[in-house]
Amino acid sequence: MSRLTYREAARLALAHELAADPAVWTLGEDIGRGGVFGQYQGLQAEFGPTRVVDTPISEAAIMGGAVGAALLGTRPVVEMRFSDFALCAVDELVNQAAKARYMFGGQARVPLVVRQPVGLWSNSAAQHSQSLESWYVHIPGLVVLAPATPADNYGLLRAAIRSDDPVVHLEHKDLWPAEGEVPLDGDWEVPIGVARRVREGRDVTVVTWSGGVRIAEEAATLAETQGVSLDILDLRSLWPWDRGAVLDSVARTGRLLVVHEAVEVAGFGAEIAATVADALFGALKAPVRRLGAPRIPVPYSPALEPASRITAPAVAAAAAGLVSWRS
Amino acid sequence: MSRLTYREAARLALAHELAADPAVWTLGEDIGRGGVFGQYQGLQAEFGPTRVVDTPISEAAIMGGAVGAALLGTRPVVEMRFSDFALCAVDELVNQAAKARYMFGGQARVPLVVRQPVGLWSNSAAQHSQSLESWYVHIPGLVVLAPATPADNYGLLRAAIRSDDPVVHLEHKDLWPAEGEVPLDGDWEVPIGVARRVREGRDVTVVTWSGGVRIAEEAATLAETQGVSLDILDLRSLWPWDRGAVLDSVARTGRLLVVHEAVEVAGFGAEIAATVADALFGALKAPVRRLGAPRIPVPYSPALEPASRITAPAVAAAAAGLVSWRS
Amino acid sequence: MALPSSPPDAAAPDAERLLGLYATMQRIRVFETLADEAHKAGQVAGYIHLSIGQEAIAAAVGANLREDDVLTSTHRGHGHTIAKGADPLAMFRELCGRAGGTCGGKGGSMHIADFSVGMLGANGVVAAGLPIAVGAAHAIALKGEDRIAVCFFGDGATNRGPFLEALNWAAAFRLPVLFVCEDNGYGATTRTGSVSAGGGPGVRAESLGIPVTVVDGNDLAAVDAAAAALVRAVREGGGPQFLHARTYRFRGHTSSDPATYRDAAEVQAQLAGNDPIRRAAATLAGLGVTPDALERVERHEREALAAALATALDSPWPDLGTAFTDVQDIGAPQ
Amino acid sequence: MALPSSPPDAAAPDAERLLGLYATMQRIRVFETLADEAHKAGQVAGYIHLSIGQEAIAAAVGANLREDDVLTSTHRGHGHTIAKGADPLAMFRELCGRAGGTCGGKGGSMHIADFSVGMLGANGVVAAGLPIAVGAAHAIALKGEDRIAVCFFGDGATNRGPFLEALNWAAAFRLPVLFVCEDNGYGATTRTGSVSAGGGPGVRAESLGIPVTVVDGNDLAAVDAAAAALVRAVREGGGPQFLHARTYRFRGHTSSDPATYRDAAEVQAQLAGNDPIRRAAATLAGLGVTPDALERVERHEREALAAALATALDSPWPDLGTAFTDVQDIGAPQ
Ligand SMILES: Cc1ncc(C[n+]2csc(CCOP(=O)(O)OP(=O)(O)O)c2C)c(N)n1
Ligand SMILES: Cc1ncc(C[n+]2csc(CCOP(=O)(O)OP(=O)(O)O)c2C)c(N)n1
Ligand SMILES: [Mg+2]
Ligand SMILES: [Mg+2]
Repeated sequence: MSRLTYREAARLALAHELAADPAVWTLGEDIGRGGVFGQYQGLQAEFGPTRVVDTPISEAAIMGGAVGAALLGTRPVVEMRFSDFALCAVDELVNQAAKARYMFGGQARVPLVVRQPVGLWSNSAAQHSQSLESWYVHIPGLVVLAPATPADNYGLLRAAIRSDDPVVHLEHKDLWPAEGEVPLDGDWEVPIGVARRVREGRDVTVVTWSGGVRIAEEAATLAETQGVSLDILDLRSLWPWDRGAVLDSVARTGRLLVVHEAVEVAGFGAEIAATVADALFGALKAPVRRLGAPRIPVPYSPALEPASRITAPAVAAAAAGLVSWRS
Repeated sequence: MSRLTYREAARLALAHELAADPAVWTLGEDIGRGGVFGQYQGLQAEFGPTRVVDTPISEAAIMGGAVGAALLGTRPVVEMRFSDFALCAVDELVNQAAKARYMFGGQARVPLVVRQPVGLWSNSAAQHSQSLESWYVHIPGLVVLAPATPADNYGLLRAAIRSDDPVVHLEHKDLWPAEGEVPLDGDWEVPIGVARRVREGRDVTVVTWSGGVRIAEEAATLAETQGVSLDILDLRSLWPWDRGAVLDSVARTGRLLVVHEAVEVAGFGAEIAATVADALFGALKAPVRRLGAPRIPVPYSPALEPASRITAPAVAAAAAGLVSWRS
Repeated sequence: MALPSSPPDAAAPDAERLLGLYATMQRIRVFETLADEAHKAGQVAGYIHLSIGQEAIAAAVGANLREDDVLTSTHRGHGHTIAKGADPLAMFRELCGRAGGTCGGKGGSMHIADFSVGMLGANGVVAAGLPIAVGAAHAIALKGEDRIAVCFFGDGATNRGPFLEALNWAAAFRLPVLFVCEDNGYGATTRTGSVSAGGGPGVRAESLGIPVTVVDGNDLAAVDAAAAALVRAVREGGGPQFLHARTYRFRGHTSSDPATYRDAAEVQAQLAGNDPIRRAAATLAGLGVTPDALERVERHEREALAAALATALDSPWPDLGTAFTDVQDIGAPQ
Repeated sequence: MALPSSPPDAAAPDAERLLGLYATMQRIRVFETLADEAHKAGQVAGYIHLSIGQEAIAAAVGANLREDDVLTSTHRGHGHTIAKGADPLAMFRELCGRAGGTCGGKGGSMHIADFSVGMLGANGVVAAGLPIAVGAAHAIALKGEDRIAVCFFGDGATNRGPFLEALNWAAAFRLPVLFVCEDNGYGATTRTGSVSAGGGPGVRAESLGIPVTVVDGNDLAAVDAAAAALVRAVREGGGPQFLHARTYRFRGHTSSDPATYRDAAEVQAQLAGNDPIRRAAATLAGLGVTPDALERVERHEREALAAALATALDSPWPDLGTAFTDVQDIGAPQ
């Protein structure tokens, strides 16, 4: 166990895979200088410029090139800088990476990882703040991960790099400096598809991920003071997602609140809510509720940005609303 | 009233707007020759090559150019040929068209329509068959339409062209030859955001759109023979969607099945299901169910493609399952 | 793919070698003619795009590649696939959507691929193969192999952004990739020249630092000689090369397109004077190959491919369960 | 934007005109210096990208435009916005996220825009402004107006696909658009030359059929003369033009970047000998403008802008309700 930041954990995960497997390489803009968030610091010095590759500003070629390189058996780890810029490479990710194995009848695999820093951070406004996980969950062929802790970023990034499937790895920009214990021993990784129980509680299950986890934890403290006890699950993996763990918890609490930073309308929370409301119909004490961002682009001004944020008080209030729910 | 195909209705809608408003123009690959599906037939001859513009194969420039042209007060109608190719222009649609008005504080509008033919058609396989409506519904700033009939394609396309918002207009490729009555009088249009009741029924509300409507109608006939009566709503407009009409119907039937051709996981059906299960909690006789495609790319072979299709028997069976539902 | 014993020479073509390439051209033409008929008869579904009239490029480039070289193709990919050495029976099965197709029936014509011979896939998205080929070349360079990647694309594709990004990338990293622009003058129904500015594909490639060779793409020996030189240069580590091959598509854009947007005289002139197969036959005749020998080649392909198509049409459909396999390992559909 | 009475001439620059452009450069420099300080003081949020060292290009191009001409900009857009005539107070308010900002505080530095003077927006996505400018020019052509569109972008942007698509489009349709490449040699921390192949932005533009003018972008009179000629050519209907302006960014990529990846000697040499403001001052001195006159210009800008920033910081925050407006008319959020 070592105490590391989310950033350092990700850096080490990649370093360890680069060291372990010569087929692994990484590419993106400015990563030789450490990447925008320092998450590549020192890797080029350690592994050389042919395995830690500074690219032109060519998102389509970065992603499309990674597809070709993956088809030939290498394992590229692609950096998109901000998830928003991945929108310059959607054909390459969705029409090519996600579908190649299937269209070609299983003749080849596309073992690539695309890292997309997501979320609200530092008032970066509408083109640098998006969380589009629900898009990727909707696309057959893709695995979608969204770690919330240093340990999970370490363990899931390693698992992603070792996976033979194309993986969309969503790291939250606000979490880079967050600290936590990380088991660095040997080949430890986090299994994809398994949720993490953040906190045990009686009254309301809160399902969340990424930047939502800290907010849910804060909300739990607030809710506790009102006598409401939250059972928090961090999905970590959005596709596949841990249906079993969610249903178990909701079967116990009878109430579910899904919390995410992405826009609520057609967000991934809708999938979870629809699934649970169906599977536990008749066994619920209150409707399944969702809490996500309003359907607005993220505004810049510090006075306006809060409109796009989910907050602990709002989560606590929504949970309390479920406990006191009467039709 | 005239009897027209879905294709001809769309052609006339655009022709009427081109005639009515000199700010309207249309651009895309090969539209001078009528477009891939003949939906532009004769328009270049009628309105000239500067208003019906054949473009290079440059989806990013088509979409990005339309944004600039819209900012200057023209009303471009953009053709993407297949919705799949719109994935080559996602930054332009999502980061630029959808956000410009907001980011610039309302200084300008982006009155463009992007036409994206969607859906399974003629065994066109994984890169020519996608329905990604849930993506666009998730993006603030966009209006999303998906007409199922000639009248709606006519009336919604006119409304879309007249709207000052960027509109994603999804036309189903299998419907081009479908016929129906279309009111061509004057300025008639279909109001955006209002669902169409396709069929009245007692037992199960079926909410669907686009290619799903015909399947639901067939399913209604099948279900009738089993004594199950379907109340079918064609949403037509996916953002905004007619929450009121859906809730009214489900309040009456007590049961809801959402049917769409897109992949079920994280499809737009999840949003509707989650909303209704929440709003009518306690008033439902059975869980809200969804029926969409499995999470696989669309396969080519006529022997395999059915795996990706929703069918009338499956819809009827799902509806019957809701009627006989016991926890 | 048999490798030539000696490098080809356009000025003094070798009859035996050329006859081999001629056979490949015939195989492509016959394959596509049969595929077209099968499509019209409803035995092949989806879209099919025929390269009839353009066979010399695929045949000659393919003949200069090793089996472990790789290539990416376009929507018009049958010729590239055949020239790279794929089995026409497996290809017909793919087009007919049958079990045993190169992609198990999941891809069809537009996604045909045969990784066993290095054919990394046709593509339904114009220009999408360019970055993929460059990425494959990047992997080859990383691994220090002496294989090369070849990237086929049309003139229309040079107006899409990935063309610039891929070529710049290949040149900036000096990757072992040969770009082959099959310039048939049209992108679907639009004359490419009417929507393209500047001096054309070659000038664009040069501006991105890639040496360009222009060739009459319907002159088999000329393409062969050019391809030989360029493949050698690429394999020797000199970085990317660009072959601009002028050609003409004799058929419509898809098998269902009557191509009425082209001037009848233009089409007639091409059919009459610029058929790469007839031009190669004339060259071969000049080198002393008898009409009989040419006829034998053609007959052999006709018989073999007709048999292959018949076998394909007799082949079982894939099991519906296979629609759910090979999506992904983790989180696969039930 | 005051229009020049007579076209500028690089060989014989007009002191009065140049002094006006000098004032614009000072306004940009002072604006950004204050913005930088305010950012470091936490009064400006988000990212800010400074164009300090590059002011001559914005000032000279802007001075050759009419108010009804339009332009698209980049992440580094303050200079373009000021040069096009935007009110610095409204700009400061925008950077400070206050009510009365050009975008009501919704955009910030990276999305600054002022449609009232034809400034169609900075952009957070590299190269995204290129097709938008071309589309604006297309609209101008459609409407038969004699305005023009100007498109600023960096050297790094020439490696993105939309560069090719936009330039080809502009040339193919002969649109009234002036492309201005501000070539500061870097894309963020990466030397653009290390990831770019071929002869550079101008060669690429030429390959797409667009005439290119190369200019020392830190020579105010030279940029002014070049811009005057190119704006005239574009306005006269000759189709697109391309100005390749070499320059240098004196600061880091963002206001928080110490730019240690650049050689100290390189930076020193640029600071010492290539400051466009000091070079312009020297030119003006040679034309007989007194140090005092120059000093007055600078002082005026300092005072005016310091006052503007203070006013901006005194301005109210926007009402939270405005976060929900101007999303869309139909289906707007509650
Ligand atoms: C991104 C994208 N845009 C449009 C299409 C539709 N389309 C398919 S082939 C084609 C023409 C391509 O022209 P070219 O590259 O010259 O190849 P050719 O068909 O002439 O072989 C077009 C426009 C597509 N498949 N992908
Ligand atoms: C599509 C995209 N990729 C990457 C980035 C991150 N980014 C912002 S500015 C920049 C460098 C741009 O270089 P250049 O075009 O030369 O402009 P300069 O910053 O030098 O003015 C990069 C990589 C982005 N904003 N958009
Ligand atoms: Mg072509
Ligand atoms: Mg630069």
